[in-house]
Amino acid sequence: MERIGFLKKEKIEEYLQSLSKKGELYVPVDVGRAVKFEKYLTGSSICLDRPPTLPPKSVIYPQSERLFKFKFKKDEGNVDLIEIEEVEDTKKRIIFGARPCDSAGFSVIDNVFIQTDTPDVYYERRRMNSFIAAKACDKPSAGCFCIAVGGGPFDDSGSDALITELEEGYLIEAKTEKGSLFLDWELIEPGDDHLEKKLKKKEESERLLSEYLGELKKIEPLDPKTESFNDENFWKRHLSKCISCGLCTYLCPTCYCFNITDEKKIFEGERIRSWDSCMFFHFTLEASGHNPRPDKFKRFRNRVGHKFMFYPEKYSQLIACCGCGRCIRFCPVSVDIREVVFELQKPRRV
Amino acid sequence: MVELKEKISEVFRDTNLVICWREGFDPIHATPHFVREESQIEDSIFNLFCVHNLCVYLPFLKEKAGILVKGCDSRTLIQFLQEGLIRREDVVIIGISCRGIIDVGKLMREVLYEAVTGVSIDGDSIKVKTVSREREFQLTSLLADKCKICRYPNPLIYDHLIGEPVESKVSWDMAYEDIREFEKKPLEDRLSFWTKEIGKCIRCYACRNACPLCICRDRCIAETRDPHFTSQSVELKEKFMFHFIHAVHLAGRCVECGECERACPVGIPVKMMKKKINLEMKELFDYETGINVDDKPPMYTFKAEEEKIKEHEL
Amino acid sequence: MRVGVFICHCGNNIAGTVDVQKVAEEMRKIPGVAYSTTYVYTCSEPGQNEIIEAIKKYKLDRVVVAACSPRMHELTFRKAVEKASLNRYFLEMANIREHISWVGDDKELNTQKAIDVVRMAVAKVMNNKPLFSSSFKLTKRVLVIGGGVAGMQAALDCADGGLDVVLVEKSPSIGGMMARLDKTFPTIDCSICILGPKMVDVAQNERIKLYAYSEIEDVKGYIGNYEVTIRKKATYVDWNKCTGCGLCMEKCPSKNAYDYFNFGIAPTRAINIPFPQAIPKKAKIDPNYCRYFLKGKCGVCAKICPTKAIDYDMKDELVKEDVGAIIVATGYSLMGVENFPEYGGGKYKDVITGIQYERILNASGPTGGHIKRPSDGKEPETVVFISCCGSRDKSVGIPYCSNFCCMYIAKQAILTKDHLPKSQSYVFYMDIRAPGKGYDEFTRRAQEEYGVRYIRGRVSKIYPRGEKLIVRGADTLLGIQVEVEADLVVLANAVISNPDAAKLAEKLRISYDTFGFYVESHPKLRPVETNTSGVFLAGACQGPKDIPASVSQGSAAASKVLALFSKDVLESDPQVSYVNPNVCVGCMKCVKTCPFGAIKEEELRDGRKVAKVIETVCAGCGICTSTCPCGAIQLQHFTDNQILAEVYAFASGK
Amino acid sequence: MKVINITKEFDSKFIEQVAKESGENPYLCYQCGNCTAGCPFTEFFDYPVSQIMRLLQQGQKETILRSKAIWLCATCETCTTRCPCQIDVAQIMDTLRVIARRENYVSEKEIKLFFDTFLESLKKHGRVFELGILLAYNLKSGKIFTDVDLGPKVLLKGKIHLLPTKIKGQEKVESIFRKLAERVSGNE
Amino acid sequence: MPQESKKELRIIGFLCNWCSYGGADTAGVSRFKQPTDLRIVRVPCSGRVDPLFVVRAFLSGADGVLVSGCHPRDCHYSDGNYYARRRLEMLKRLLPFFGIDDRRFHYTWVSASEGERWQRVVTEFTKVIHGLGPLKIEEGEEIG
Amino acid sequence: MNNRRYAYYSGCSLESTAREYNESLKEVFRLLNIEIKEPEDWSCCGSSPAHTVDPLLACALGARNLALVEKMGLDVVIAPCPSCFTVLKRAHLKMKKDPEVRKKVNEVIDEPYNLKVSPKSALQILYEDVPPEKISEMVVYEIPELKVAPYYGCIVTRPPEVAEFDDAENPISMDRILESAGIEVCDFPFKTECCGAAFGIAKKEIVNRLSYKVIQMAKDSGANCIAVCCPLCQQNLDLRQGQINRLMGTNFQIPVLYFSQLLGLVFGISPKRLGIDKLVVDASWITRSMRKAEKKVGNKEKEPEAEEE
Repeated sequence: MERIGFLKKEKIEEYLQSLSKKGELYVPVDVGRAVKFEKYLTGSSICLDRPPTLPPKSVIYPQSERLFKFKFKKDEGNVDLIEIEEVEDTKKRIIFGARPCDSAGFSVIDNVFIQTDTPDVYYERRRMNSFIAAKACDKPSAGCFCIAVGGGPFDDSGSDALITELEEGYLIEAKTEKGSLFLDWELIEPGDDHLEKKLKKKEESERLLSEYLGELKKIEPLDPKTESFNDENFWKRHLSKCISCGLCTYLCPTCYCFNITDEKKIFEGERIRSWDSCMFFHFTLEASGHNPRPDKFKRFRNRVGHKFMFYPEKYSQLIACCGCGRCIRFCPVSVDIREVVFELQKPRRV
Repeated sequence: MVELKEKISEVFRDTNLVICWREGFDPIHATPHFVREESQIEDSIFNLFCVHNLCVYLPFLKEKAGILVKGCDSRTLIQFLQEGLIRREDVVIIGISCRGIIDVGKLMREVLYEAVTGVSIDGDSIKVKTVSREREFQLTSLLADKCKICRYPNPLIYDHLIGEPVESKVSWDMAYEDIREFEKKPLEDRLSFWTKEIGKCIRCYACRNACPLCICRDRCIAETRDPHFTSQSVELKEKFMFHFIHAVHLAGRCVECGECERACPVGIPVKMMKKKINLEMKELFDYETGINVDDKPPMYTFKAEEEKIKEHEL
Repeated sequence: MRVGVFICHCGNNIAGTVDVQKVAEEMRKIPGVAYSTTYVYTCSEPGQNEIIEAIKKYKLDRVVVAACSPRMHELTFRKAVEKASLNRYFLEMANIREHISWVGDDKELNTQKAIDVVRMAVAKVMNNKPLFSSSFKLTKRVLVIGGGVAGMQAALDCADGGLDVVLVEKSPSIGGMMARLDKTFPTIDCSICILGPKMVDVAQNERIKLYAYSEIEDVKGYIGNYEVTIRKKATYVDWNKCTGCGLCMEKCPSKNAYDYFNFGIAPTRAINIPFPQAIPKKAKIDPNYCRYFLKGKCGVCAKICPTKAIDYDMKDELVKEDVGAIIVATGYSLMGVENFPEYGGGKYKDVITGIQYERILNASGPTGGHIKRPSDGKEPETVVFISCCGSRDKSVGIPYCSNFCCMYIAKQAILTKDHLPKSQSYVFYMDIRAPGKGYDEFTRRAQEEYGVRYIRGRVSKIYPRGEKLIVRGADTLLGIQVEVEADLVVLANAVISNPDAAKLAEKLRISYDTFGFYVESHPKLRPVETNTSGVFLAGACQGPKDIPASVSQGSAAASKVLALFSKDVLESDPQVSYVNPNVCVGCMKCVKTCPFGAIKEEELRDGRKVAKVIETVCAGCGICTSTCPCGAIQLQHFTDNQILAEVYAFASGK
Repeated sequence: MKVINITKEFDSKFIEQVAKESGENPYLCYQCGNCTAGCPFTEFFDYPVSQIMRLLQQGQKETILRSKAIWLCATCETCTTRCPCQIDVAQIMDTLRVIARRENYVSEKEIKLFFDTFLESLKKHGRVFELGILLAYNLKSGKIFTDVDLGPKVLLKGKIHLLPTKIKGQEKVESIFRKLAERVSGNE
Repeated sequence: MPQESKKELRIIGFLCNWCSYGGADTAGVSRFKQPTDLRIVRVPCSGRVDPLFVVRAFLSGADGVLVSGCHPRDCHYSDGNYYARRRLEMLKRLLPFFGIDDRRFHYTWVSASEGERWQRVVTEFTKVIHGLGPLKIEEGEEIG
Repeated sequence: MNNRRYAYYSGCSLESTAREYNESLKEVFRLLNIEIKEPEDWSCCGSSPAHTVDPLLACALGARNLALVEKMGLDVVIAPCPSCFTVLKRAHLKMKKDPEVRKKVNEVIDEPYNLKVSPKSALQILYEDVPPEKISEMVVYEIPELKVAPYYGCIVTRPPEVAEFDDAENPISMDRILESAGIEVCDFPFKTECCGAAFGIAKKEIVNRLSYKVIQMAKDSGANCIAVCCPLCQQNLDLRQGQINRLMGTNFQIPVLYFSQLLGLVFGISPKRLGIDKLVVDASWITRSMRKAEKKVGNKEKEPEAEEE
């Protein structure tokens, strides 16, 4: 079912315009000092030459979403009633220009929200109505390590289509049925002739990345028996510098933790779900005032544990990290999660 | 470098902990380095990428520590002392006279975030080698904005000093020209500017946690429901609320180290708001943060007769 | 939650311009409001019963009363809900009378405003927490500051009521201004004759501990538990040995010392007893004039003293006293004569102030009660009195009336005639203020019987001509300039606060007005109380006052203290701040900003340092709460969330 | 003495006008009489200053503007200096004079004439020509011999110029007069 | 106090209990008519007014915010208004930086006896806010 | 503050009837190293006639001259004549206080005035900017017979809000200046009583009666000479002393000198240059009784001793 098409560079604008008529189209846009997915508007300048600062996670899994609205009412007998108004989001969303790691991130979240007995309807509905075209990476960016966690610069898992930027245009390969959305246009020419160039590009890109990574090339899921994992001093040694902000989790394509709050006004209110971060003190704060993870060391250990130990344990050795490197690239104090995991895997020093 | 390591060793013997820098995951990223063992001293560095204000770790650190500070960072220590957040006898300060540091974010953007494999600095130029090519830049073009208007290149407080004193020709007015320029814009433009900038905020709180003076950290009211100043919704007004909390709580306390702005992943000019307040603090109370240990932060004191605060007419 | 809302008509006061039924209906729609009604006079007994019944019937757990200002009836309704077994802090009031019905004409808009305001009160009450006062013990001793007539009266009344009194007087003797007066108006009683016995009573009362020549150094603590530090100033005479024989004063060679008691009208000795009836009657050295202190030699007094009481090396001494209440009776000062250059004040010796003239008239004064003018000791024939010197004069910053000058001028004019029957007195006045009992009759007598010539107008200038002083003024009733050739001019100089009044007020944490007079809690209903509980006022430290008023206040303050001490324990107001130690980050900014010193640093078991409120000291201002960045310290009943609830409720009305 | 109907004959506009032009509040006066007591001119006045102030509070425009007192005030500032209510009484007198002149009430013609002559000279020469003023004044007032006894003393001592000094900026001074006059006629 | 139209704007006032709330009471007792837009929140002291309350009010839909306390020197708690003065002045100068007209926020001092002054403050402030119209802080394009 | 430069606005009187004030003051300034510069092309300030016609006119006439000084780049202007001083100072204060007035006035004058000048009287300069020791140092003559009544006149220190100098009721600056120059000053109660001011021409009688009071008081105070700082006072007391004698039946022969003339005399400037001969009431006895001053060696150390009983 694989289909291949080619789009000339000069046609991209026209192409995106047509695409935006099919649904809400999101493209990476340079907003000054950051690249961010925004709704495509005519004239928006799409930015494909560098990795987006924020992954497109929020398009499908918004930072805060209203689950439902509620209204307070009273019946005849002055008894309080609550009227609930469900939110049903069936909008079609198209993401153009994600990176392969970003798409892979959705697969991690899918496991939790969809591949379960009690799927999350809000996420599921959005995910099913979304179309993702990922752009393959030519060169590694600072902190990239997708190949170390099973991905790759041309990896297509989680994407409906894969785009390779060539000199004269874009090679678009549909990877799923939904992917044909990106090809069924008159603007698209047959693309088979360009396949070879693409493969060369792929090889080159993978080479550059593995050279860049050196010995960090492969990260395995952590063994639950990893000794250092429970060693407070280990975490102190490596994470004293962590300032415990939520940047790493909020920029992460695979982090999906959330919090649910009711924002109540006098006569009405809403239940909202918003991203939360395991790096925050309040994440595990219990109503009693007790907090099982009161300090940043315990919190960071949880983050590493979750991505490289607990999640793989539950989901057939799949690491909950797509190696996009954002948490390393943008960490204010340059905490390097690769280094931490690598150190954990090393035999313990005596 | 030899001098640096010698000084660190000397201080380490006294404190058993020195907070300094080492090289990070690539050549253009330095990372804070907690020296707790003699052997770690070898890794310590000071270069143009040692951007962090290490003072952020000091308040509530339960042990005596040595710390490295640039001129700008040193103001933080004075502010801490003013507010009684640290005790002078608990820190040993190694001050570094600084000619400016590199805006790493700017450099990464210049090289399109391509992975950097090497840098070499030669006089005023810097060669940056990425996985695919090599580029050369003028150092001045990559200098952090705060360094261009630095008035305190030399540490204002220290026990040990490294480097020759650096002269600054920046005046107060020059340092705040950006704010005055911004204020010339019409009110509506200012509102739409912040609507756009604050609209980008993802409330990751990196700005807050990177700020050495944001001492509430885990207890920040931007996250609590008691008091419930703001909800977790990403509505613009809630984001505004967070930034107001941040700015108001730093009134008369921000030392303009710029860590908030540097930490922000989406590039909100967070520091501008604090600079604006500092400008007013100077105007109203002739007060400048982090200069004099004996000063009192103006929001926590008062005068019965305020020379500069006039009653407002309607 | 089951909130009951009670909307008061206040007769027609509210219902006239607010549709109270509609307000009640709107409140009924609010979730959590279980009952909403209106009543004609909610504050009346049946109105209160209505609330009590409704609480029981509808199982209400919170109550909102929308009526007049809470400053009026909050306590009334708190007591009412308490009767129905609800915590009194589960009551909120919405002010729909003073803030709405009385200030807006448009019924529709008023009603909308009332709906918003009551909704805000409902929102707040839902966030209210039950609060409970705690009780604490008190020290049943009282400190009286100032040994003038007001302070003495207060001290004696307290002692009579069985309290131990600590009386602190700044000057070497008690007696204050009254001790300096010759006669009192309108009865022409001898002042010291009626005051003297009181002074002796103070001295002899076993319950009164007198610290003369002492000042308040520091005040710590709170109502019921004050710790006061008193500075006993060095007198250089051991008062335990001094018998007050006066030999030293007689022999002292330094004869030109300034006489504070006599307001410098004549010099005194460097070692002196201020006046014959002084209590304590002890000598004191003024080191500014003493030859021993100035030149290092002399020692005459030390040689002559029969009890060897002189101690040149004496130092100030600090003593501590624990008291439960404080009465401030520090009195007043007078504007100096040098403030009137147009009258030649300070330049012409025969231009003097009223109190100086009082000393000249006084038999125990420097002239032995013979009227002699200071310049040449001659008996004056023409005496001019000028009222309102500085008083009611905005140009010198004193807009107020000094209260008793009109009366003492009349008295002094009468006494002048008594002393010197040939003399003629003139009084320049703007208005004669004589509202007391027998007062106006007195000023009339001065004119009718004693022939004192009253001129309605002010004096503009005084200049000498030969031995005379030319007083040039206006007779505004005639509209002409007039001149009097005077031998002596007496200025009724303005009453001002003590120069150190502000300093003392800051130690006591009481308020003072622009003129340095202490401010009472309420000018009508709490005239001797201050805003700091446990501190009371008596006499002219609160504003110019004559003797009867000062004495009444002294007694009033004493009765307040006695009432306070009739309880064995005191209850603290639970509307104080509270620190949640789990949230406090220990930045201690609250400690620095608390005006009452009510917050201290405390170390928890885990070594964390956090702030802690001393409940009995906290006055409930909430500065700490708005200072605390993390919301750890919350002023109970006005917590962030309670105020925010009102803001959000405000916002939800459209 | 005339009975004044203080309700009908109360010119509140006049009070406002004086208050506005002088910048002083006449109601602050509580009639202490200090101004009258100190005024060196009281003996020459028909109404003492304090009564002028009272008349003003009573809105007695006619009586005030017809009074000689407002012209005989020499602005010595004694009243202003001593007023306990901090009223600039001299300023009020000045304002009353200005209003009287504007509304053609002149009870002291010589004084007005002297002022006019003075300003005329100033306008003409840019500076004041004292001999010219004296001569012009004497001519216009008809009191030809005013101070002739003093003339020789001054002239002999060489203290007074026989000819006016005219300055370069005279036109500029004149233009100030002209522009202000235009303002008035332009109803500013 | 004629109001141009019945259209009210949203004005919230934080008043200290001892002086300004009393002043507003005095105005009421004296029947000094005022525009009706203002809604009053009673606080113990102007020093209790966290500048963030003002911000929160604006961000929750207030078009104008008024804070009133005791005159300097007259604070019931002796220092509260001194702190308030500094903090509120800071805020007043900060608001326009964000594009919020500083005239929308007014802080002043009204004593319990100054009913007339309170009337003037409310009337004038309401006039100012009506002159400025509603405050609009608009959401940009929302994602998701 | 030595050797600083001031603008000097002499005013019309000092050019004519009060030229001895002008000349003597300039001599004294020269000796004390006070540099002065006259604004070119200054015009009359309008004196009292201007403000009785139109307050704006008075303000404008003053402001024009202040603007001239401003253009010279100087920030203080000395106006020796109190009448000029008052007009200039009032113009300055009014324009400072009221932007509306500032606008209106600047519209009618040729160059705008930007409030950068403070007008001061000659008395103020000599009292505030010259240390008394410096005056004492300059003294070369003493006049033992002389006893002076210091007469300030009504407006040099009043009202205090305008003058912003010395005491309004009992000024002492002239007393102190003369005392530093070794001249005996008597206690004079009428320092600020009005002499009748500008009514000399229009209301001669008033002026004569008021001036009489002043001279009589000087006499009563034991003075044999009156020191003044105002051309109008000088004129009223000196020139009209004959008229007064005739009117009041007195026989005053009290010389009325500008305080600067007295200073000049003891500083050793020739009486001629000081214009002593221009006085109407003969003052030659003063010059005759002058004698070389004994230089008091080390008089600075000699503090007046505390009064012993």
